[in-house]
Amino acid sequence: MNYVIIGNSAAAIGTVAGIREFDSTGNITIISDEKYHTYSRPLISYWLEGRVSEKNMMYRPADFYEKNGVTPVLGRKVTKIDPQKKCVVLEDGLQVQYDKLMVATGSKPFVPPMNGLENVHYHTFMDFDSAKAIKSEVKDGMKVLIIGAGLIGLKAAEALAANGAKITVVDMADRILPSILDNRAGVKMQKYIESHGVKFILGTSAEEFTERTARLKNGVSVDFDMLIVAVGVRPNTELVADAGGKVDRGIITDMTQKTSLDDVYAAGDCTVSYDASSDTNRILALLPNAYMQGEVAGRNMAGREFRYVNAIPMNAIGFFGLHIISAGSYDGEEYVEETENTYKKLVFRENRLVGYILIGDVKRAGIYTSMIKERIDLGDVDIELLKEKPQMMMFGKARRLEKLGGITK
Amino acid sequence: MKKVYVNEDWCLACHLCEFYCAAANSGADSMIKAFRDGKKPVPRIQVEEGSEVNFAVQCRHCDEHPCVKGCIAGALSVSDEGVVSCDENKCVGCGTCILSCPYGCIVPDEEAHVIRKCDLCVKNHNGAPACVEGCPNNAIVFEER
Amino acid sequence: MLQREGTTRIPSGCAISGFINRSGKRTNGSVIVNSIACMHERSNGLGGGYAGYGIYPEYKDQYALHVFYDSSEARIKAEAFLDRHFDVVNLSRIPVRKNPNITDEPLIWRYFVNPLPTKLQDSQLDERTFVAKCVIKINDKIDGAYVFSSGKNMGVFKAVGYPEDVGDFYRLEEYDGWAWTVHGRYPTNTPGWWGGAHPFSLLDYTIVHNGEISSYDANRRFIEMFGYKCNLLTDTEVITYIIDYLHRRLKMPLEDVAKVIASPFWSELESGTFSEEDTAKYRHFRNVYSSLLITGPFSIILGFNNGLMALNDRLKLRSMVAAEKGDTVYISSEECSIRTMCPDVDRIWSPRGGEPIIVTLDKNAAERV
Amino acid sequence: MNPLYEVVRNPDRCIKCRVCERQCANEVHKYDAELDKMISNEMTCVDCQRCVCLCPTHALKIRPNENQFRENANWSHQIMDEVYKQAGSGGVLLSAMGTPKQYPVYWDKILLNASQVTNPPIDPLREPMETKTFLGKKSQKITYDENGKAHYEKTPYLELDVPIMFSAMSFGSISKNAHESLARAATELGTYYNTGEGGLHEDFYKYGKNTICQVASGRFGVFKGYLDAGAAIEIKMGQGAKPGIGGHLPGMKINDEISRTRMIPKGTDAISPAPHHDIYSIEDLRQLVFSLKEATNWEKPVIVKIAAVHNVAAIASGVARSGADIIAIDGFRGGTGAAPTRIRDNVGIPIELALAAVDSRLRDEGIRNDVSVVVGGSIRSAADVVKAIALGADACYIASAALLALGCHLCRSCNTGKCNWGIATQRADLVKRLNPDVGYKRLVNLVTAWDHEVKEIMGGMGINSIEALRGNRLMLRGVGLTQKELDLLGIQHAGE
Repeated sequence: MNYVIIGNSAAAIGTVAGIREFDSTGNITIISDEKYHTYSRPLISYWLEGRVSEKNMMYRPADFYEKNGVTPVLGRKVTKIDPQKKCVVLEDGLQVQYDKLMVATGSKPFVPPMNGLENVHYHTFMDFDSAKAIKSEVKDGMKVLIIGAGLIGLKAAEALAANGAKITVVDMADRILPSILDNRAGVKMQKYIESHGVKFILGTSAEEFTERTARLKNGVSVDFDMLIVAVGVRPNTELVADAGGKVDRGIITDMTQKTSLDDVYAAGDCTVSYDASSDTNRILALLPNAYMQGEVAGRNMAGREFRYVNAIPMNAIGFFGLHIISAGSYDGEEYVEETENTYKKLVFRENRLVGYILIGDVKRAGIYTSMIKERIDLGDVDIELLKEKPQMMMFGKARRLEKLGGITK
Repeated sequence: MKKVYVNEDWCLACHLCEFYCAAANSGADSMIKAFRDGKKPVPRIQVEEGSEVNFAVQCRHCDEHPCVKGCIAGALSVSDEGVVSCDENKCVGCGTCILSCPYGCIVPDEEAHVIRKCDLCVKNHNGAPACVEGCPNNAIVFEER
Repeated sequence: MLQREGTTRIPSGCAISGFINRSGKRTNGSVIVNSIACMHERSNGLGGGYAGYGIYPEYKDQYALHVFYDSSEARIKAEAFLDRHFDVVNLSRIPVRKNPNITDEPLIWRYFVNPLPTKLQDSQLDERTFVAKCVIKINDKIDGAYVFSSGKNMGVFKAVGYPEDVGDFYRLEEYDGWAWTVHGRYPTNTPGWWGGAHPFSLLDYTIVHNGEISSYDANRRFIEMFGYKCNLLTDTEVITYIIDYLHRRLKMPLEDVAKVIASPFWSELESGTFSEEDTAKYRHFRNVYSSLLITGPFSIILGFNNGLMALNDRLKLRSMVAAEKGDTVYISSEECSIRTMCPDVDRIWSPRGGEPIIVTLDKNAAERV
Repeated sequence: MNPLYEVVRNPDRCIKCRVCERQCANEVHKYDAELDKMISNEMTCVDCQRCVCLCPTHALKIRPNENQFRENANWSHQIMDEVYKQAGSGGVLLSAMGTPKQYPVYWDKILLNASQVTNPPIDPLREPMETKTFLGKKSQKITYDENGKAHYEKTPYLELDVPIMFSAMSFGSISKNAHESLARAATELGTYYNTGEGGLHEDFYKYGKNTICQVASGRFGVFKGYLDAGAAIEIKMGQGAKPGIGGHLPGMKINDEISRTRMIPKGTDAISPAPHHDIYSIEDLRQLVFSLKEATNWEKPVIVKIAAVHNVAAIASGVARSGADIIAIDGFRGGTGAAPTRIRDNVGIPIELALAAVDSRLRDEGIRNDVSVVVGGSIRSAADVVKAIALGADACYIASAALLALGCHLCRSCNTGKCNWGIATQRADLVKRLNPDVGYKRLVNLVTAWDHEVKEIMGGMGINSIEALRGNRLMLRGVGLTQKELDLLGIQHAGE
């Protein structure tokens, strides 16, 4: 059996793990246009910040490919999938046959058209090479303008702040981190990040760029020594689309992670997922999601039948030492507690916990996450304890025994 | 696989398990040294106190191990025996495992910017789980179930 | 200072030997003397004695009392007692031969007696109990008098000295018996009292015993509840009383007596070694007769009116060998002693601890003797 | 009043884990956030050692308060304290467990024998060594029919795999978990535990074949089902720690479970009268023995438990003739959940002398076979067990030693109901501290260890079965005892 995986990040590694659970002998080939041994993309900001060495960027140990019988084909780009011939074609013309194919191509930075941008040197912040490029230029006291107050933009801001840069973040939206936080939490985080020297200009966008200045639509001009564009990402769907596979905002798969093409699977940021918390299909660009989709796909590629069912949006992130964990949907009845440094929002719908945001005190948040994923009815849960903090005590003795007493499903 | 289990009928919420755990994993060779000068090493076991029952929770080393699957740094791994442990040199303290663990068993160490979790004392000098040995009422046991 | 039996408990090691002819064929006493002579090293010259069965055919219906007297006064007192309670059919000194190794001999008398019917009737006791009580009374109450043999058609002969010298002294070659037992003593103290030599006897029960039982005081304090008085503080005495109690008074067969005094281990009782009925019975014995269990090393030969029983403690902490030739059974501390009596035995074996060897006269022989 | 004890806390060792604070029901320890220090309120300390035992850094010591009144040979510190206490309260002084006073412990003045040369010691690791014991009347009657089949009378008995039983401690005086520990240990050990006078909790009927059901003067929890539940019935006439005194379990300890088990209303005091009001003489006892036997179909042995008092031998003789199968004698050093201090410390006689007197008396009267004799009241070790059996006991009752195995440190504050070890308390959070899984195992360990030691000692004596030890006083020698004491004990002096 020949397994081919396009991509070399979390979804790809999950796929290898999934395949190897049930097939210890089949050939696995990983093809990636990046030259690196599998590394962790979310770590690029930590690397840029100086908290992680290049060696520790590795997502899996150096002997991972060898131990798992994987042939890595690195620094070479796949240009085409030929579902009829069951092969993929590389840019140098090489064809690699597959019996089962995984498309784990992830996403790419989205750079919208902006006046004058074509004449300005700017960076995106998505992969190791982009981080290295920034690192090579950043200097103490340098003025950095970041377009985009989302996760990527702010992680870049944090990392660059550690490098001594003076940072201004501009976003069209009127609040930061809109994808994971509600308004109130956004304001809270904004204040906190501002207290670490980052300046925000919100609710406006760049009208025009000149070499070292951005003129904003609100009339303000911002000088910069370095420009980073981090307004969003777009899934890499072209290979599948070109081969005739169904693609929407991302690659469409069924619950087994199979695309509309025979023997072609997809996983990770390039796909559209079903969000169990909001009952909608959306892109869930999260590392755990990518890995687990890959794992499910890998198992199915090895001939089993698994379904990936309870995906939800969720995020764990921190800025300047303040942690945020959030998950699920914020559509429902809210319970909020707030202190100077902490924020807690619980969202209930249909007698279930469907979403939450924790800032500051994030301990044991996974208990909430599991309640959302497992759609636990709150009938036999002590609501007061649930609101107090994530704890096993809120469950009845029977459920506790089931969870803690060694009865594994 | 032998795991640590807590019988909530017998847990006294004395919290000794937390201290034995913290000391055993602190790298210090005695509890006094581990807590010297007001240091507060982080335990990997946490006691929940209720009005009638108490119990301690620690990593279940569950089959699903979502913490390992979600770890962005590749710091968490499962041994062949099934023990989930964390390479604290690789951990960046992002908290994704805290987000993922359904038992709430992964503990942030705010000072060290890493997480701490139970590895059944396989790595420290203790040999057997320190919480089990330190429990004065046999509420914590290490056994196959 | 010399201590005599009764003032203190004296442990001792020993040699024993004995044989019985099932058909009642009587053998001259010299055979048994030779058998013990070859185990000279097991004695230390501080006591030896014999029991012969079937030696008084002419007085077989009378109780033969052998008595030591320290003085004539004692004899006068004792004989007055005997006259009050018995019809004395015959009395004489027991004939002895001077032996340089046997010294300080007391007066040694023999009486063949019948209980006085009126006395017996007044006592409301059966005849044997009456006799036994009288014997115990003389030994307990009359200073200087000691009845050391009191059965019918049997006799005990004992003295301080090596057993072979004792045999010579009592001229045992002049007695013929169908069973003989002998004892050579190795006490660790230096008692100089003839009464303390073995065998110990009560009525026709005689015991020769090699060993030192560790249950002594438990046994003694228990058996004394039943009217026995252990004056001599010797193992042999208490064992004799235990057997008397179980065999004569409770009428327990000797097989069961052995299961009381050398009871099976619990492990045996629980392992299904015995039938259900026997298991229940032996459990019962261990419950109700528990204080009669004898522990510590012993090998004993019990003589009684129609046979011998040999028994080892249940761990077999003392040597004891048995052998068979035709209708004669031999028992001894050592094989050499058996070979002395009968060089070409048919079968020789080492009985297991706690398993009694009980040999009785054949039915016809029993009537004959 | 001064505190009786001082809490000594080593600041170099204390890590402020606060386990002492969490575990002290007397609220002696407290973390003071302002000082960032553990502080102590020693007034309420009873020296139960719970904090000392649990302190993970051994930072704690409890020791007697060194503060002393002016020395006075006649008026000791304690006596003076007690006067102050009574002057303050106007009440009877109460204490618990056995007397702490320095009365002679005869066990410690008796030495044991061993075999040398003339007979062999027996190695218990190589040879069978038997400690099974039967308790009950031992009828000597046996007859054989013409087929040689034996016919004998079977009387009710208890069969003990070890000659040690757990003596009476009621549910109420001790916790349910303590009872469960005892019941399970007795079951595993093949011996018996005793309900005491508090009835039998419904959860423990399943341990019935290893249970002795006590009937005491308060008759708490006594009904047909209860009598039927156990293997034997014990009539409690007295207790060594408080002869002539009844019992009193305060209403605050009578919670739902105890109320149900004792069959008395919740919250009411459970008062056991000093006498049984239907036993004012020995013939009344005989009636009760027979009533209980009748009630249980003559299937169960009846134990009569008496306190060791001056004329114990005569009383025992009377009891032996009352139809009882077993006499339990409780010596005055025995424990209690609560007793008036003056009674505990001044009434009764030592068990050693009582036992020797009773055993000798019963043998003199030829009725030792009619009853078994069980002794209790400070049996502290296997050596005490061996000595008791050699003096004439059939088996021993232990209670204080059993509680020690469960964690008791003899602080003698059972009467407060705040036992930090979860033994003498009914407070749910404290009861929980005694995990029966641990407790029963520790009891099994203790008795197993003693059994090993008993066997070791027996082996040294050349005895391989406990029955050959019973009453074997030749195995005992006294040291430093007067001739009178030796005579009473029926033993010789060492060297004789």
